[in-house]
Amino acid sequence: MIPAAFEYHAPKTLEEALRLYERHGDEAKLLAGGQSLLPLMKLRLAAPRFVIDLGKLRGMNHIREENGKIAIGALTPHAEVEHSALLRAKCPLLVETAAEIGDVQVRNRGTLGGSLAHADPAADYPAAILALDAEILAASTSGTRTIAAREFFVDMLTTQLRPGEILTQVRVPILAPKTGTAYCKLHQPASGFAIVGVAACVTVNRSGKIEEVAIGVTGLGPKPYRAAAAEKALRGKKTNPKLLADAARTAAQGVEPLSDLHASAAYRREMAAVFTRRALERAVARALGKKA
Amino acid sequence: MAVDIQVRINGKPHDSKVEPRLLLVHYLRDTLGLTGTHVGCETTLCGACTVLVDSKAVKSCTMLAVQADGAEVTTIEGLAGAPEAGGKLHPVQEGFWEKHGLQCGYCTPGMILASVELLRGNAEPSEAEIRRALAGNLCRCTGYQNIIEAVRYAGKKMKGRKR
Amino acid sequence: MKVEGSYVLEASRAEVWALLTDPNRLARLLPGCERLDPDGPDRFKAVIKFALAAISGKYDGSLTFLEKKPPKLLRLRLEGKGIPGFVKGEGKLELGEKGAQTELRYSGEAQIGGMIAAVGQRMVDAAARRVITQFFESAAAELKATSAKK
Amino acid sequence: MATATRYIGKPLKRKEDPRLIQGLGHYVDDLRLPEMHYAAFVRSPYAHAKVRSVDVSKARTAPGVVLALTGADVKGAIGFVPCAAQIPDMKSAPRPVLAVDRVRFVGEAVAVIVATDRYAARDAVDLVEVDYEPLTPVVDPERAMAKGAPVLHEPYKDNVAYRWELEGGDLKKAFKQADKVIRQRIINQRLIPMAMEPRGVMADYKPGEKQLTVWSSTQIPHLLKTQISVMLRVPEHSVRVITPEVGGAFGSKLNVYPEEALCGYLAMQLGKPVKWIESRRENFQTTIHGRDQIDDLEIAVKRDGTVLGLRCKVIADLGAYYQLLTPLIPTLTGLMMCGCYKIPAARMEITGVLTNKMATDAYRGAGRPEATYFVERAMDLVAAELKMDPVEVRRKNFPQPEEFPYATPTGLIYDSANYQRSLDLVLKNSGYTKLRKEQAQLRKKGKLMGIGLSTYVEICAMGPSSAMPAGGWESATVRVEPTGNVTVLTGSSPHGQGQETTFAQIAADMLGLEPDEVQVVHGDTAAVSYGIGTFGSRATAVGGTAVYKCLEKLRSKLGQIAGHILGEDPGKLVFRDKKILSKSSKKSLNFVEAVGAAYVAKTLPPGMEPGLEAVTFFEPTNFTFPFGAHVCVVEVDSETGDVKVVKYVAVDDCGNVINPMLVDGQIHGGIVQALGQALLEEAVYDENGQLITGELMDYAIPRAADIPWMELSRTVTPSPVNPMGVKGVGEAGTIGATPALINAVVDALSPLGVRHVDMPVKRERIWQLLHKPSGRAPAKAAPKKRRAR
Repeated sequence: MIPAAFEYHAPKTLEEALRLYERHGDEAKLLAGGQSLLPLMKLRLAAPRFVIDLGKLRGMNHIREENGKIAIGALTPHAEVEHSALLRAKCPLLVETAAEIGDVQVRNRGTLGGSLAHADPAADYPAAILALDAEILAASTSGTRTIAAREFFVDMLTTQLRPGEILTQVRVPILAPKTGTAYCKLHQPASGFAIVGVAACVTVNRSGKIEEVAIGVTGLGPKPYRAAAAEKALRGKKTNPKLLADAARTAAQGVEPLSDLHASAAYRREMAAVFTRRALERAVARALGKKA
Repeated sequence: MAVDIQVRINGKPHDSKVEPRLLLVHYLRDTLGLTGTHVGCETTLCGACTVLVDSKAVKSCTMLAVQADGAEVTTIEGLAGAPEAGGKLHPVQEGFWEKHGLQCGYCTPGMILASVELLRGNAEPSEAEIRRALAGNLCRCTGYQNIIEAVRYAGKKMKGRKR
Repeated sequence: MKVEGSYVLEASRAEVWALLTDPNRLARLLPGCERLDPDGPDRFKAVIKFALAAISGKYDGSLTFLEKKPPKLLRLRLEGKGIPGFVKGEGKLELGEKGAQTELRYSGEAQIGGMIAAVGQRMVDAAARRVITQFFESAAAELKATSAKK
Repeated sequence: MATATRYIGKPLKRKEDPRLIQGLGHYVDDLRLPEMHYAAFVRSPYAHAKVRSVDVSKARTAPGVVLALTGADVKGAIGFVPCAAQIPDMKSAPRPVLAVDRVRFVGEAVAVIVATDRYAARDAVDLVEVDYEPLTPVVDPERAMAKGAPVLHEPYKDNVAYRWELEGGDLKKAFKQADKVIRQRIINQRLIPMAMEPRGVMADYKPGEKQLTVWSSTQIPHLLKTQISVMLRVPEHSVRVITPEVGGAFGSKLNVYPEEALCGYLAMQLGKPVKWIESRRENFQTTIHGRDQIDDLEIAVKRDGTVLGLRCKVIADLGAYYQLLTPLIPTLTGLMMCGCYKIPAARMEITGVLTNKMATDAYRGAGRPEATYFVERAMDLVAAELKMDPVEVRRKNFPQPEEFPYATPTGLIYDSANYQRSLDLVLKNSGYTKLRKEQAQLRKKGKLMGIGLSTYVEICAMGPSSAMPAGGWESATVRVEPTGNVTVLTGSSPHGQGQETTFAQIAADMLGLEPDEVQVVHGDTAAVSYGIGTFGSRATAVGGTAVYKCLEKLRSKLGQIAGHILGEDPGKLVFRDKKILSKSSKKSLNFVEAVGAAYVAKTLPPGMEPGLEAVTFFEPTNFTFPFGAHVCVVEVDSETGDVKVVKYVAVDDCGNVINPMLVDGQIHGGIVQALGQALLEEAVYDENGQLITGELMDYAIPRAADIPWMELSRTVTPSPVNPMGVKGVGEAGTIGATPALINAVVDALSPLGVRHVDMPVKRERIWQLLHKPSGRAPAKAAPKKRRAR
């Protein structure tokens, strides 16, 4: 219940934060909303020597349209994503996903950047971020670089972020015409984390042909991934229930699912298929303008 | 080592020097003596410690006191001062009393504050909306049913007052 | 928790055997191993700093070779305890010849106690896999480096 | 003297609530004393180990630390953790408050730190070095019983704590006459009570007055006072226990824990107040668990559905040590094994087994949910076997209303009931016939919908002292203060049940006052006469009756005083509207005047003692037996195995009702706890004895969105056992609801040949049944029926 002592810094500018982070290296942890880090610290599974609180940084909590994309500041709480009218209209997948994270209180504090940088294997956002082919902006004292979502997640709790880099913004594309998206999730009954979470983004043309499809899967393995085999099986085909179901069955291909108290690897594998199909069905229906 | 913070709590400013690792809930309870906010777990899952920070429900066990620097915090003790309450019992408090929305009372302050946030955005929530909004608050006594009744009661009351 | 699997290394059995039984080199393979000091025959004192992003802990423990059948079989026990709890693993490594390569088959059982067992349940599986992968990747790199030197 | 019931039976708002909804109540951690010190414990990460050494030297010199003690330090000074339950030939399993040379479960304390603040105490815990020699843990109770298993408590040779048998009726005959014998193993999993407020203790010692005060979040302040006195060898009159607000308990605080004695000891050593507040992880590891039985059931049944006999072999996993009532709990299962059925012969054999886990003990229902669960499963197994409707099997076996009081073969006398009536009502309220039609329709579409029934009886109002381990009576003192307010002091120690309100309702009606004029005091051993506590659905039926009897005494005395003053026959006076009045002459005396007369003592009838205080120690003559009927409807997601409860209808009969709103609240909460057991909850130890559901992250308790709206109604069959005709309701929901849900799930899966599922019905467990029927011994008919769909 009580974290170990640490040295606290609350920089007021990103530059200051980057300098501090560079100086303290892996002895420092960044504190955004704290909904992942603080529980670990309270259990003393994490005991960083330095905590750099990003809460006083300005300009990192925003959702705005920029150069044909939507830019979301890393410090934007999940609740603001969930309730954003802009996102609801132009990137509803993120809204639907944010609404599935934790509970109201966690969504009020937890941030998009914090969640992505923590890279919990059962977090919700990564599925959507992958399905959207989002871009992740990372700043360091030597400048800012853009990381493609597909490159971002490396392993459990590990991302492409280098020592000293701070995730500053996420850019997601605006929903293309004739495109439907959906996030379907099987909750772990105690913690609410995803046993399996599937985000689907499907573009269907007037004749019912799937022009583009992207499927992000979280919870199944140590890191979130794109269900490439399923996407391949769908791309260019005319949508029908059997097609979706067959493609969904390949959702866990090449992945060795995790196993825990709540779901064995075999069950997780099966649920990946079920929830991929459900997400695809819902996304396709939305793409076709049906209620789902 | 200690950090200076300024926090408005229940409308009153507080200037304190705190150890950075001090949790907001311990700051409220141990430093300020506001013991109405309870602690029920250490994994951010029970919601007993829910308070409003800048009008948003948060779990005060998963926030450092230093993170509340510059913020406005409302605890159960200060709810009577909320705009909807006007110095009396808040409609949500009233609802919990009227509808027997509590038994042992331990989860109650957190439940009430989570409900306040819900009703400020939606005075007529459906049963499903209430259940979802209270997903972050555990109660082991009531089976939640009377809590739902309490929130509905309060919502009606708040809507009536707005008119 | 049970673990098993296999990994193919680009080296002969003799080379792999030499690597696995040399404490100085082995120390470099064990993820987070800071020290591995002899403490009796086939027994070593170990200091391991385990770090997985935010989650970290320091473990004091020991490594014991329980059985050595060069160059085919190595049974070992690794024990560690620290503030987050304790870890105890026992397993065997079987070295099989596969042409110029060596196939390492591993199987074992690990016991985890304390805080990690209580709250880290869902992470343990993935963490164990990661440690094993890191071990073999380091072994591959080490062997590559040695052969390059030759 | 007739009693007007202006308040009894009415849904009065609770007197407790204004403080609780404003954050003004005080739980243990809300209390502060000057110079408060905080204790923290060093606990074993091993399930079974020898403790070679405990080095607290680094901790002792850490900032803020004032004391660090090991098991060896306190060994001679503090007695063992007490167990009040004795079963013949039971092995002893003594538990020191701090482990000395051996630990037997994860979380067992080996050292305690006291520091000037909680952060410093927590920091110092990490500085204690303990050298453990791990021993093989014994986790599975069946393996623990086997020869050669490591033994927990030497010098014993095995881990069987006791064997206990109960038999009634002619069992041999029953099984001989049976057309069929149905067998089923039924597991009642281990549960974590998870009261919202973890345990907490604060102790203060005043050396001058030689007074030790212990504040504890407990259900039994008086018993705790006695036990602290015994454990610390302090005269009992020097110990005072206060229970402030208690944030839920459900049996988990019906106990005496090491920390309670230790905090007292530490306060005495330091001469400073010491507080310890349990963390949730500690709560999971070291506060008692519930249930954990393996029940092997044999049902002897006739072709027409008449159950002739029931035999059950129980393996009860007791954990590593005995807490207050640990060994006793499974025996309650034995007493109630026939449920609400007229089963002529029954036999139970219990084997209590010691394992490297936390002790099990009383958790809401305590032994009776286990009985109800298996007997209600039994009724459905019979129905399935004989292809009868579960309703018909139940009706067939109910005793008739006129058969009460009804004697069971297990030696109980059920006080009063009408099982037919509650069953009829629940069938009507749930639209049972229509539900069955809907089910048939849905099955045609391949949908899995199930309807589950449970008709239960429970044993409450615990209980006659002859049948209880340490007294089953309850005390009350009612005092009318000179100005006319009433103070009710009760030995019960409510913690959410609302007796401050219900007892005030009783007193107000009996004395013709308003509930606001009555203050109910409990939980302070210096203020209240010795009492037993709140558990076993006893507060109203036993504690309330004690209050009632006090009120009768006071009415009698006040009646005599008023009669004397008014010149009326005391027997013809009534108490109403703050007056004592004669119905015939219309003469009246203000209540407060009569009270004044008792204290001023100038106009008392000759020979009458002054003052207005009555004390009662009420000894019940029998238990009470509330009952009810529940219907649960579930839908099973055939792809994920997810079980959704879509409808829950309950009819409960707890006798006469003091406050219907509070009764409903108890039932709501009880049902949801039961649904929690059936759907979600399970304390899981891995093969090494690690509690891997060690936090709320892995132990799921029901959240608001996990459960349906509950439709409640009531029948009223007063109990003849006490003058108010009340029965008790605290555990009813928990006892009645688990079988309703499981019966519904089995019913949903029955087209696949499933005849039993163990709790909790986790998705994967159901999914396995749906997708790998061969793995779970399905009935022969399964494949055919599946084709038929």
